[in-house]
Amino acid sequence: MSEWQPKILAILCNWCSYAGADLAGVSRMQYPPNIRVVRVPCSGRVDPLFIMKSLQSGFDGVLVSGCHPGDCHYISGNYVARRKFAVLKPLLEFIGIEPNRVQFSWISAGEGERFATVVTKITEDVRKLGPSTRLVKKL
Amino acid sequence: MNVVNDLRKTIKKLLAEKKIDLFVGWEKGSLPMAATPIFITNEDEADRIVFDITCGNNLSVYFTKDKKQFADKKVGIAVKGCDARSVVLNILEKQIDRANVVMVGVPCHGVLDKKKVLAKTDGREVLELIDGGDTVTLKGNGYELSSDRSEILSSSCLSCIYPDAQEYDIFVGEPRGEVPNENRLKEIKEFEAMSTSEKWASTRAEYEKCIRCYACRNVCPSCYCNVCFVDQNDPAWIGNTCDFTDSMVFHIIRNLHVAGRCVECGACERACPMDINLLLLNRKVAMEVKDRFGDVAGLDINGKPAMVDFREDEKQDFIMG
Amino acid sequence: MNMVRLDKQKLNDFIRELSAEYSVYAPGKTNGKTEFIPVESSDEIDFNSHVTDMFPKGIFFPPAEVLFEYDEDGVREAQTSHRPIAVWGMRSCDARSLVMLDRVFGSAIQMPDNKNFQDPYWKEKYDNSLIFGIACNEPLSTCFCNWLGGGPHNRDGMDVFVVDAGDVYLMEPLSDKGIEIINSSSCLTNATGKDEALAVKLASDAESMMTAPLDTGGLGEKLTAIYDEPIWSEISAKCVNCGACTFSCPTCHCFDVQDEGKGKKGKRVRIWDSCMFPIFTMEASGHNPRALSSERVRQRIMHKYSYYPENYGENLCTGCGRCVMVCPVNLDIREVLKRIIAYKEQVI
Amino acid sequence: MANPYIPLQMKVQRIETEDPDRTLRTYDLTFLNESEKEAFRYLPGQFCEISILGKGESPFGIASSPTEPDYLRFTVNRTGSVTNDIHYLRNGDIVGMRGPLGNWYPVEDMKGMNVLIVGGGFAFTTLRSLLIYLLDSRDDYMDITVIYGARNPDLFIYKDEIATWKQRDDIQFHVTIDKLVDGWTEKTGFVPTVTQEVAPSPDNTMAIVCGPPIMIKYTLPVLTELGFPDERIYTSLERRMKCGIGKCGRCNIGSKYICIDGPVFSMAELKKIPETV
Repeated sequence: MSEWQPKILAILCNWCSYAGADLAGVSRMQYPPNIRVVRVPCSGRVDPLFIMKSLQSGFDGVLVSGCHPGDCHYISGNYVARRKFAVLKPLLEFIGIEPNRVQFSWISAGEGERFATVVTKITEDVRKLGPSTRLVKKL
Repeated sequence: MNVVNDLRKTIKKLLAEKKIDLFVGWEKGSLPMAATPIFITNEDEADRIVFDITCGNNLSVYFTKDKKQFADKKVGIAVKGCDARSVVLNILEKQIDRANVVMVGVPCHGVLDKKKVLAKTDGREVLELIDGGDTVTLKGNGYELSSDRSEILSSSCLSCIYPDAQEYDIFVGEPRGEVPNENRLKEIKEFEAMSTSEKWASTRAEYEKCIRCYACRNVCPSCYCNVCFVDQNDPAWIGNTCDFTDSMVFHIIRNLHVAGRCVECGACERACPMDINLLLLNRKVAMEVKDRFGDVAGLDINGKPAMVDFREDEKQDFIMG
Repeated sequence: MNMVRLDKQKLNDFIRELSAEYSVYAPGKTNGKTEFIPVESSDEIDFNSHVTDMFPKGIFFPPAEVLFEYDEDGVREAQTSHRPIAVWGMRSCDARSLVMLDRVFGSAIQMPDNKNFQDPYWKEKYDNSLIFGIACNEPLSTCFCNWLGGGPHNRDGMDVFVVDAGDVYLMEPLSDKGIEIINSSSCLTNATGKDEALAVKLASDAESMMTAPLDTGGLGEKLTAIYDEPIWSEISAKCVNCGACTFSCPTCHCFDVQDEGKGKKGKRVRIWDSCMFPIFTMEASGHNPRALSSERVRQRIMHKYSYYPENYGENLCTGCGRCVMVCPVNLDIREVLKRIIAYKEQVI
Repeated sequence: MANPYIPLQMKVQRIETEDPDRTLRTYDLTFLNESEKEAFRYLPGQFCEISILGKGESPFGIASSPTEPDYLRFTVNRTGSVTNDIHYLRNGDIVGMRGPLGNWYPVEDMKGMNVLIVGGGFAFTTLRSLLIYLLDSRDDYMDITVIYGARNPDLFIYKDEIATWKQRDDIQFHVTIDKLVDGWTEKTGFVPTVTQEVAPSPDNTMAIVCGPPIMIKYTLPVLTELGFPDERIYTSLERRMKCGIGKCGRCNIGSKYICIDGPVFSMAELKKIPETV
């Protein structure tokens, strides 16, 4: 059997982070192939339920990324998102979900390199943690 | 007893002067450990009102439940500190019109937690409970014992700093003022000190008990969505079986839905038939909300619930570097 | 058959004997709550429990039960290799509740086209079970079994009736299965006349401890008569429509069926449901025949004290008092019944 | 004893879209297994639970007649999560089916009698089954009158068949729409009103009513007014349903369960039930 590879869901906002990922691609930057991308209009669209659902369905990690504060296409979407994440992350850590499973970042459309770095980092973080087990629903 | 008498007089007066159509308070319940909600429309019934250690229900729940039975009525309501915050929160969220509610504050010295009482009596049935202030007397078949009030109080009361209504129209009795409570976060800090695996083991042991009766959701004044996310079936976000991960996700998301809106009244924890320590997570979230955004739910009637608000320069230590 | 004695010292041996053939369940403590748990020795039994906090019905009708599994190859019955179940220490109210549930799940509903529907999952477990009931010597203040045709020493639904008589258990087999197990056990001795007299005394003592019964005769007709009256919104005013009462009730048996699957593999599961929830009757079109809280509370009361008795001749309530204990707003079903009986019909 | 919770597997043989909005589709299902087909016996008015594995199951009235042995027909309105998935089915797909469930229209009692069929919208399914059944032994029955209403001409189901029925001289077939639209030459008006107009004779007549609740509610009094006794008015009811076999406890009206005591009830039976239809 081949070696276990982390499977990470990346939820990216359309205007910045997704474009950042695009830039990383056209610039032929190397980053681990462990992410599966879901594009959302804005990081404010990300319901914490999406994150929980991903963990439940077996993703080893979740990355949510939006525009830098101040740069939101919808003016304030990422500010509201930030409050949600600011509460969600400590709560998950509090109940005993490994801190690095769920991570948040801001990546602009021009930051292809940063995108590659962030993906590399979360992949390595999750690889260190090993396969996710705690919230995974077994059928 | 004076408080109860004054409360009854106040209600009679409000009803007599037609300032309210209906008053929501507590009356003696059928069990010694539980007062029960009562809706009063005529003055004579006011004498059934009680207020003591058994009055745990957060009555503002009746403003928001699906029946909306208070619609278009002027309602008087007896409020402890936490209940008042619930009412304020519901006012901020446009569920209640401030002009239609008369808040009658009562000085709260905490309400009991049935499971703590039963731990005191070794599970023996309590047939009579006498609220003597600092000590509470418990009587049953072949025993009588007294307990320090603090030993049987609900965990929400032990961590309470606002026992009085901060927003009220009438206050009956002496307000207690803010209670400095240094040990308020002790339980949370202790929990946080554990390793990730220990935390998980502990969380899992608690939440595995959940039978998904939704008593926690239904007694919560902040939970009033027309269709709760667990009840949606297209898409069905969460499985309805007693699968642990489903229950856990339900509770995590419920916690987030009441983030910045939870007044830590503890109604959920007292309602839980499985004795899950639900409030621990709520309090952790409330602590984060206070630390990060400086907000306490339902305290400021001119405020804005934390999760629909933001400041540009907030701490964002959790964002990847 | 006459009573036999089981020395309490020998209970463990007796449980072991039973374990040879049966999975033995008895009241035990998990996470501070008493419920029926599988036991292998008497040490695990919680003797102080009165009515267990939770679900005696769960042994035979689990909170979540797989109806079938499916994959690419089709649909398969879930693998069930249950050993027969023996239950030690089931209170009179709970044993009676099984009889009530058996009428719904176990008895054949004869359809006009000669099909009959029995619940195979219930039958497999219940039909092969052995129930050791235990008499209540000290009923609780929340108990009202005597209102509903039961009593602290009622024997309905038991294979063996057991009385706790101090140092010994007095046992009286009531069914063929019960007689067989009593005859085959080496832990038992014959009871004396004194023992039997003690059992009778304990029964009458227990009964005298109960609150005076409410006459529930004619309740069904009364409920039908007041079906459309405003009393229901008064009764339901403080109900917050959680499911604590229905989930803790030994006779509530409504269930929901849900599929859980991923890709081509999955299972269909039945789970406890509650008529207190609005979605219980919510139709896909958005129409809900029981949209109001008062309608749902009425359904619960009607089902227990009118509909079920109409179909099966007995109330669907054993008076165990669990719903009284767990209700977060102290909506006491005894108060509700008293109120209904005292209610004067309004002529409309 | 067969496990009543386990669905049989059936194959989608034919799909037909009934209306321009494509919310109503008719499915013909065939058994995969010949012996299951042989064992499946039903009468008009009964229903089946159709399963989409992983999604759930929903009850549907059988629209085919026992006299059409080659397939089972169901017409599905796309409203909820299961019906939505049913609408994604293609020819050759496999679905689960449990049934037949429930009771049926009193076809034996109708012999030698006139029959009045009153239907509305896409609830015409089991009425189609009944009508085909009656027509296939036409000599056993006397006059057959059908009143079928829909909101607009597009929302009739089985339009081709309606056209052929209308041409037959051994049945009277009235169609009506709620509000007149251009080009409509038939009756206009709500079903209860049209029933009043048509005024079928109650003498030796059995009335079968099936449609949306609001139609049933207003049609039953019309029939009573026309002189139909309660024992000769039958209607088919619906509630949210899960198990279909009288166990899960949600489809009750009063002490009766729609799934086992119904779905077909006589007006006389309904009058004894406190819960209103």
